[in-house]
Amino acid sequence: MPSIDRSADHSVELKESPAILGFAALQDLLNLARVNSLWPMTFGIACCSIEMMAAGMARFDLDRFGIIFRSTPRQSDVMIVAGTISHKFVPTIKTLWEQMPGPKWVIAMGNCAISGGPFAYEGQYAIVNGADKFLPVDIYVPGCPPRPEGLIQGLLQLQKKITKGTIDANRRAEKAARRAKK
Amino acid sequence: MNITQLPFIKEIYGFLGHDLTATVTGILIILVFVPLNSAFLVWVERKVAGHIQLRPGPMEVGPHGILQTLIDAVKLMSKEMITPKLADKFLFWLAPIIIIIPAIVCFVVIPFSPLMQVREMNVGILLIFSFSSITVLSILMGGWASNNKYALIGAVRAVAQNVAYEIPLLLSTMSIIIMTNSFKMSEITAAQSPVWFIVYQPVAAIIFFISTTAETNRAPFDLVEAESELVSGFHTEYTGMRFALFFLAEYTNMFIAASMGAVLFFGGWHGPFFPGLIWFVVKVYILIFVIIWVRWTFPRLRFDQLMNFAWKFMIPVALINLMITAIVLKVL
Amino acid sequence: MPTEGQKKLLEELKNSLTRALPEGRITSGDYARTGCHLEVRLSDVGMRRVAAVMKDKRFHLETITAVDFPGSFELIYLYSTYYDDICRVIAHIQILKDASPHTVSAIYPGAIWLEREIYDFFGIRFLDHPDLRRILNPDNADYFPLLKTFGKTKLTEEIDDILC
Amino acid sequence: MLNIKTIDDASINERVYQLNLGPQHPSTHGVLHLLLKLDGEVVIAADPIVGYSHRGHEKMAENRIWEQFLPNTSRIDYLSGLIYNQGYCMAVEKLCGIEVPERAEYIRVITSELNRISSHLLGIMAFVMDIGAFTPFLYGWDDREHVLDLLERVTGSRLTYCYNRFGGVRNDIDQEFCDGTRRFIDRLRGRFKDYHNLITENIIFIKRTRGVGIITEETALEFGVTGPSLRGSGVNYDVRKNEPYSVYPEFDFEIPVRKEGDVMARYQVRMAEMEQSMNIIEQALDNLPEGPVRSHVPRFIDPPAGDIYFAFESARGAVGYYIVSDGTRVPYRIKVRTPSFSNLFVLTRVLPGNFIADAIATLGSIDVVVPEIDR
Repeated sequence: MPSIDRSADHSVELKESPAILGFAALQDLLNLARVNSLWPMTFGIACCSIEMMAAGMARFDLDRFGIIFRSTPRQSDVMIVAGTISHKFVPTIKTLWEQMPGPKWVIAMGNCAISGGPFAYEGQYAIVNGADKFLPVDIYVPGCPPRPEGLIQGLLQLQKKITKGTIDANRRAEKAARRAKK
Repeated sequence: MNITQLPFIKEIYGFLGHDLTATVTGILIILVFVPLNSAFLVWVERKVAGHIQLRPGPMEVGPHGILQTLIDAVKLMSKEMITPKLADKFLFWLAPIIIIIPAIVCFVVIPFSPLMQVREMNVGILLIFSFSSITVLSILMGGWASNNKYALIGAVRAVAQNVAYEIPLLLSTMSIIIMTNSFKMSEITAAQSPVWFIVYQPVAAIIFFISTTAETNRAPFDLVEAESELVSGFHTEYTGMRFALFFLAEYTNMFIAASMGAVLFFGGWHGPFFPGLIWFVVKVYILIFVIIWVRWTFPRLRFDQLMNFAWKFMIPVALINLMITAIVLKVL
Repeated sequence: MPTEGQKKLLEELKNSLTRALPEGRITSGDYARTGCHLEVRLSDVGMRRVAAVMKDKRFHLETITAVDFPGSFELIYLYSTYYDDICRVIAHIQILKDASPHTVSAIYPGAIWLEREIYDFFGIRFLDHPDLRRILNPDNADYFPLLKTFGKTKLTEEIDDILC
Repeated sequence: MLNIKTIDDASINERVYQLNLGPQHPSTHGVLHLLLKLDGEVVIAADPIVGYSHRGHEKMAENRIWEQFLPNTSRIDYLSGLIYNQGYCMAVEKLCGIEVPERAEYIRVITSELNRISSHLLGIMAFVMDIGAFTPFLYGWDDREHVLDLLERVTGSRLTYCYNRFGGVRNDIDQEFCDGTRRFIDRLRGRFKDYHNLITENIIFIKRTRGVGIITEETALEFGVTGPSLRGSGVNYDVRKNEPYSVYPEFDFEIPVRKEGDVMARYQVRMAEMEQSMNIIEQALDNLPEGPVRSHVPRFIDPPAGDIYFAFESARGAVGYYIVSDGTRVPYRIKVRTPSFSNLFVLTRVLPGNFIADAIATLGSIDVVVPEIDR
């Protein structure tokens, strides 16, 4: 069984984007701006890509939330991993992930991206069981394929996660703990 | 007591003199007007495209998503600025700056209304053409410097396309200038008070409109950043605020093209009973709506068809039109 | 219910195939049950001769596949015709486990990818194939997945106790 | 077309550079890696690299009992999931000699043809988006959503269906579904006028597609091309007509064929094929027999030993299941012959000599679904 080199996983954890200014208020404003214009990358692998396109079309219209699909990784903030990740595709996903700038997030869409889905079984040689094996996944959207409403709920959940700023909340909690220890 | 008597402004007015303060205030107004206007245009394009495609377009930010582009700009500001390792650092950094300068400078000569014109230059139209050809230079710089095959193909296409469509643009404007024999934009608008030039020059108007769409790289001539072929053309490698500058410049160029069309063919600020400025803005936005409308209905031309269309069809027709106007003027 | 056009074509095919492959067993298949009108059973070589006969009868190569039987591999070539009534010919060719059959890509260029897939899944190397490399699995993969020995194949008993 | 010298011409060689329309590219309809060798903008050689979404369907077939492979069939080509379901069930029914009631056959044909219309809608509009017109893509999706609503009422899912069973279908269709289908068909017929003057009569579309990416009948024969790509080159081959299965002989519909073999011909064949599917659905709805929808079949079937090849027509071409069973409850080998595998390979012969824009247009007109190639 080919085991992909686990050691490579740590090289790709979420690079903490340095807070531009110390003020929490400004950070919250920037989070608010990031939330209302999340630009995902057009990057569909299999069946879930069709439901991702359906979410972008006339009936469910992601453009309402300011979400435009950008074709280059350089101008996108969210990587929606929609479909089965095969071993042959892992290096490409890693390069795409590292090409994305600044504060970036990952949505694992569909059971294949969450845990290998209908193709995960004992003798499986071709696919990686889930995107979180080598990507820091923020939001999991279950379903095979998930309905477009499911993806929209996932995106809204990501918005809640960003504005609630769990990343900053953790940092504030650490600072408070350090001060308490002193 | 006019404005120049106010305490603070009196010193500046005294120090700079009438002309300079007028220009400085004009330029300040332009520097405020250009980003706001292109942000508004991006929002207009997304709403019009939405309604053409049976969907509402941006709705979340502000009433009907009016602040959407502002939020995009703030988000792009907070993005990490990546310079590719093998990129030509200096050119990569310079390209977005070079593309903004001509876009802003061209506003100096546009006659918004009889008294609202920053600087009345007798080279009016010539200034706009010369500066708008600098954008090609920055596209080539951006495409070459980002060391990306798609960007390079996009940049090379941009040069060939703009060179090919600069000539019919100039020829069609020449037929107007022969009629008014002056480059001053205000004189051109003044000469159109009874009858607009589109009545005399319909062919030149069509050629002008097609070549401005090609000049600003808008569909069906958007081979430069062809979404489905070249990923996103010359600004494939640009992230954050640099990409926002390219985006801003594209929409400002569109506004300049539409305003030149309004001035040359639709009689600038002439109009029955509304004040001049209202008429000018209405005409410009109607032209912009047509440009947006064209973008969302037509597929994209192939590169050699684009070239044949310019060299083999547009230039001969423009030349013939110029000749006919010359003969007619001679005869009359 | 075969039409006389089909019967005539089948007759012609049978004669030309027996002429080309004296050692092969050519029987007419039962279309209702196996979906093929003519079956050619060969051992070892002869795929190029079958392909040549099919090509000048203007058949197209539908697919090439292989089955991993305990004793040997069985290469299956399927030819069918575009024109008038359907007529499908299936050629079963038994080859040894380490044999390397000849490629038919000279006659049917479409076979290049089909043979690459068989190499990718079974490890059967085709003689003078234009570019024999893996097509679906990663290039550095060292396994041939569709061999019965590869990976854990559930025995039918295990499945029974799960289901009953 | 351009007289391009071949790759081994010395003067060309040092000017040729490699551009990969990489696994992630807006117009490769999934993860297809098209490696182009270019001289300037002209394609000298094209080498499609596939396998990026290979999921091992055939290995899974050998680890699953016959019923467990059903969900896999609709994930091989997720745009014509119901057609693949129907094909697999008919292949196994032929192997075991299971009888299928008349009503179930009619329901299978109706749902498959609806699935074909939804697949063509997406295929055509994605191809038109590759040429540059973005708006028709949304109009096509708007119609497609109506089909998905209808199919979701009956089958329960929008894209990867598992509706057919051995011996019939899972549940019956009701009057609401039939009226909804008739309303949808009238609406789509009206909508065709818009498509024709938005796309077919669009002068730029005609200039971009006429005489581009020509597949001759000879090349199609050599590469085993099937489906609309073949019917665009003048060959009248459709498995529903040439090798009738299920109840297709009872409907009269003709096969649209074009002679030119270029991108425009393939587009016209697909548009005409949608109209034919609508005729079939209407005829099927008119004389839909009563009766059960599923014959009595034991819960786990044990097919007799033997092999069978069953071919049927999906939206992209002739699909075939080659099943070898050794009499046990687990299939010994299932090979799925998918049309896009051969249709895509024809590009290596067709693309050299065109521009990049034509290469993208030809790739779009072949309408590939990548997981169907990678299986």
